[in-house]
Amino acid sequence: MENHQFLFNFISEYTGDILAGVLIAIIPLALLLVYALVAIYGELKIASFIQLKLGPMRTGKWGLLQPVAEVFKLLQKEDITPDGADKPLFNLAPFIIFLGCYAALSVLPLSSHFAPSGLNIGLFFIIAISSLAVLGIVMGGWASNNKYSLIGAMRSVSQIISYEIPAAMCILGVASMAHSLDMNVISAQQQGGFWNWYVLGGPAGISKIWLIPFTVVMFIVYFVTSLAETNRTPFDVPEGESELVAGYHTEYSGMKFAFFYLAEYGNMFVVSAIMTVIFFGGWSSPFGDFLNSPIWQIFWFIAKSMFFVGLQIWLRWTLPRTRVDQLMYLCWKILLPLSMVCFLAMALGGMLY
Amino acid sequence: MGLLNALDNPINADGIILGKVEDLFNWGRAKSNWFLQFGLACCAIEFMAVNASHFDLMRFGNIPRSSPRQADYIVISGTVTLKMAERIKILFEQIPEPRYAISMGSCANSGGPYWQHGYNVLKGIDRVIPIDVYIPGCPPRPEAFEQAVLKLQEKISMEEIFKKRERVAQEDKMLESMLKAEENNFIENVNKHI
Amino acid sequence: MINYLKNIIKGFSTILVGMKVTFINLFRPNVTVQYPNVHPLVRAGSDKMPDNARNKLNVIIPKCTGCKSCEKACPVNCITIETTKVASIDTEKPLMEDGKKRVFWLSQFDIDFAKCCFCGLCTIACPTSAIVHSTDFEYSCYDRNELLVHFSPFNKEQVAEKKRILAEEVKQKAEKALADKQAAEKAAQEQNITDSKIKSSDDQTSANQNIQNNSN
Amino acid sequence: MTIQEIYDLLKIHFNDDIKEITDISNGDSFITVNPANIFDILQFCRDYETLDFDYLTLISGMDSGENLGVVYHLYSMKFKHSIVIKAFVPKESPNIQSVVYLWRAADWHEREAFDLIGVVFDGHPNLIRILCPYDWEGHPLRKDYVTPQEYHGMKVPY
Repeated sequence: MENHQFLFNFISEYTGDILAGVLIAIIPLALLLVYALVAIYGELKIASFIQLKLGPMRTGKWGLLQPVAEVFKLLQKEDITPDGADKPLFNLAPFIIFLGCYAALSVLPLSSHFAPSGLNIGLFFIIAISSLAVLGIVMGGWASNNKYSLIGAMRSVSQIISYEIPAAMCILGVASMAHSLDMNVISAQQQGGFWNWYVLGGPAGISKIWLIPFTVVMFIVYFVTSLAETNRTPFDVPEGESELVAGYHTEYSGMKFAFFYLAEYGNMFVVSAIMTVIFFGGWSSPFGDFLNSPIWQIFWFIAKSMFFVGLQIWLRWTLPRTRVDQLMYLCWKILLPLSMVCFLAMALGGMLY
Repeated sequence: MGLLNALDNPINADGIILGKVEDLFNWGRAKSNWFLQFGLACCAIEFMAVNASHFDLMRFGNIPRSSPRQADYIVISGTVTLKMAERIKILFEQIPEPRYAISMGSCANSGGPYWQHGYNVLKGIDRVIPIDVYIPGCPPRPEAFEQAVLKLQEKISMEEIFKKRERVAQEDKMLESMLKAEENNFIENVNKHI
Repeated sequence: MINYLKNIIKGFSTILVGMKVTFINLFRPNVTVQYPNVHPLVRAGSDKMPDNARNKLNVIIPKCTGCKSCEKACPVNCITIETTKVASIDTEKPLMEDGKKRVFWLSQFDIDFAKCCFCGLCTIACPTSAIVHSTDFEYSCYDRNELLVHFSPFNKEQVAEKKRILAEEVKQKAEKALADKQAAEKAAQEQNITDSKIKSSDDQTSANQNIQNNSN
Repeated sequence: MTIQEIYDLLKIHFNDDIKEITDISNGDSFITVNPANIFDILQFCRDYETLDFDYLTLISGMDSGENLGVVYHLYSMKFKHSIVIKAFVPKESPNIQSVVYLWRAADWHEREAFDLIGVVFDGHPNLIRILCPYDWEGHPLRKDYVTPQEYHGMKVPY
C-alpha cells in the first residue's frame, strides 16, 4: 500500500515529465519504423536494379507497398519456440537487440533544437549501448539450441568486439579534435559549410590542410567498421547462408525475426547517423547558413544518414562475403594500425587548434 | 487482391471504406511469400533461372530465405528419393504455419520418368507433405513457375485465416471418408459372411 | 611495409572498381520480361517463346487413327489409348480429317502430365501428326488428378453406349453367322439330297445313254 | 600394348589364373581372371614396367544371373593403353579382395558395387552403403531384387 502511495505521488509529481518523455520517445520510434519500411524497399529495389531486374512490382505502384505486405505477413506468422530452446533468453534476445539501436537513437541530435536526450557524453553512451547488440545476438544464438545459431553468434561476437576497437579509435579521434563528447556540440562546431566538416579536417582555418588525408582515412576506417558492426556484407559471416543456415537467427520466425530484421536496419541507421555527426557535420547544412533553419536541419541530418545507408546497401550488392580469417586480418592488421596513426595525427590537430 | 476487394466494397455515406481485416492480412500474405531455397535436380536449374534477372521472381514479392523458420513456402524442385523425402518432411515441418508447398516438375509430381522402375524414388511428393500447387513440365518453363506462384497467391488470398484452414479441413474430410469406407467394407464383409 | 601499404591501396581501389561497375548497372535498363503482363507468345524477338518449346501435348482427335504408335514410343508409359471399333449399324458415320471413313472410335486417350517427361518422342512417332506440342504452358493446378488429361471426346456414358452398340452388332453378327451357318448346313443337307437325286438321275441317263450307245 | 599382348604377358606370369580373353570388335575386349588372385594380378598390372596402369578408371559390379561380376577398367597415363579385367564370384559367397591399397580411387567405387550389387570387398577400410540409406535392405541392381512395398512408412510402388 505504501508503495502504491509512493508511486501515485511520484506520478502526480512528475506527470508532465513522464508525458514529455513518452512523447519524445515516440518520435524516434516512429522515425525508425518509417525508415525501416523505406530501407527495406530501397534494399530490394537497389539490389534488383544492380542485377538489371525490377524487384517488387506487383504490390501497389512499383511495389511500393511491399514492406507493408511483409509486415502483415510477419504479424500473423506462427511464432515458433523450439523445444530444446532456453525459452526466456530466446524470447528476450530480439528485443534486446532492438533496444540497442533504439536507445542509441535517443542521443542523436536531429537538429540543433531537437535531440531526444541532450546527453553531454553522447558518443560515449553510443559506444557503450551498441554493445547491447552483441549481448542480444549471443543470447539468441545460445538459446536457440542450434549449432549453426551458436557458431553464427560466436562469429558475430568475435567480429563486433574486434571491430569496436577501430571504431572507438575513430570516435575518439574526432572527440579529441572537438574537445567534446556531446553530439550536439560536435555538430554545431561543424556549421558553416562542408569545408568545416571533420572529414575535411574540422573547423580550423586553412592551416588544417595537412590533416585532411588522415581524417579521410579515418572516415574510411569508420565506414568499414560500421559495416562489420551491423553484420552487413561483406562482413556478414555471422549469417552466412552458404555455411550456416541463417546464422544466429536461424530458429527465429514471425515477429521475433521481424525484430531482428528491424534491428539490423535500425543499426545501419545508427552507425550512419554517428558517421554523419562525427564526420559530416551532423545536422548542419553543407552550404553555410543556407537552409540551416531547425526544420531544414532535420532534413539534412536524415538525408546524410540515408546517403550512408544507401552506400552500405550499394556495397552489399557489390562485394562477396569475406572469409572469417580475412575478416580478423583486416581488423587487427590493417584497420587498427591505420586508425591508430590517424588518431595520433588527429590528436595532434586537436592540440594545435 | 484483398485490398482491392476491400476497396470495391460500397463506401457508405460518411466516406468510410469497409473491409475485412482478413482481406488485409490475406493481401499481405499473398504478396509477400518468402520461399525456402531447396533444389534437388534439374528443375532447380530452371528455378535459378526464375530467380535470375530475366524472369525475376522478386517481382511477385518472393524473396529467398535460407532458414525454413522464416520461409512461407517450399519448392520441391526435382527427383525426390526416399532418402531425401524424410529430410523434406523435416524441413517442411519446420516452416511455421501458414505454410505452403509447390511441387515442381514431373519427378516431384509423381516420380516422373522413374514412376515404374525407380526402386529408390518417391512416386509423388504428396505422399509425404501436402502440396498446394503442382507444376507439370520436365522441367517446367520459368513462366510456368511464375504462373504457379500467381496461382498460389490466388489460393492464399481466397483463404479464411481466422477459420480452420482449408487443407486441414480437407485432411479431416479425407480421414473421415476413409474411416467411413472402412466401416462400410467391414459391414459388407460381415453381411457376406452372414 | 611497402608491400603492406600497396596491398591496402590495391584492395581499396579494386573495391572502388567493383562499386563503379555496380553503379553503372544501377542505371542500365533492366532485362526483365514481365510475364503476366506480357505473354511469352507475344513478346518480340528472342524473348518470344520458341516454337519447339516442349510444352503441353495436344491431341487433334480427328487426325488420330488409333494406331497406338505414341503409346509404344512413350518412354514413361504415360499415354493410355483404348480404341473401340465403329459398328456398321451405328447411326453416326464418322470421318477422318482427310475424308476417309473412320474405323476406330477413340474411346480413351489419356495423357498423364504428372508422369510425362515432355521428350516429344510421341510427336515423332505419330504418322498423322495428331499429337503435337502446343504453346500452352499455364496448366499448373491445385490437384494432381487434374494433370491426367482426357483427350477423348467421349465421356464414360458415351463410351459405354458405343461399346453397347458394338456388342450388339457383334451379337447380331454372331446370330446372323449362326443363322447363316445353320441355313448353310440345312442348304447343304438339302443340296446333298438333291445332289444324290441328280446324281442318280444322271447315272440313269448315262446308263440309258450307254444302253443307247450299246444298242447303237 | 594391345590387349592380346597384355593377355600373353599376364598368362606368362599368372598362368592358370588368367582364364580367357573375349574379343569384342566394337567395344572393350576383356580378360576374365580368377577372383581369388585378383589383388596380385592388379598389383602386377600397376607395377610392371611395360604395363604401368596407374589410373583406375572404374570399378563396376554386375549381375550375370548365376554369378556376380566385378569389372575393372584400367588405364595407363604413360603408355595410353587400357584394359578391362573381369572377375566372377559366386552369389552365395561374393567375396573378393579389395584394391583400395593399390588405387585410392577404388574406395567409393567398391562401396558403390557393394551397395547396389552386393559384392563384398575383403580388406576395404570402410565398406558401408554409399547411395542407398544405411538401413536399406537388399542390393537393388541384382536381377532377383524385389522392390519393397514400403520404406519408413512411405509407399514405394506407384
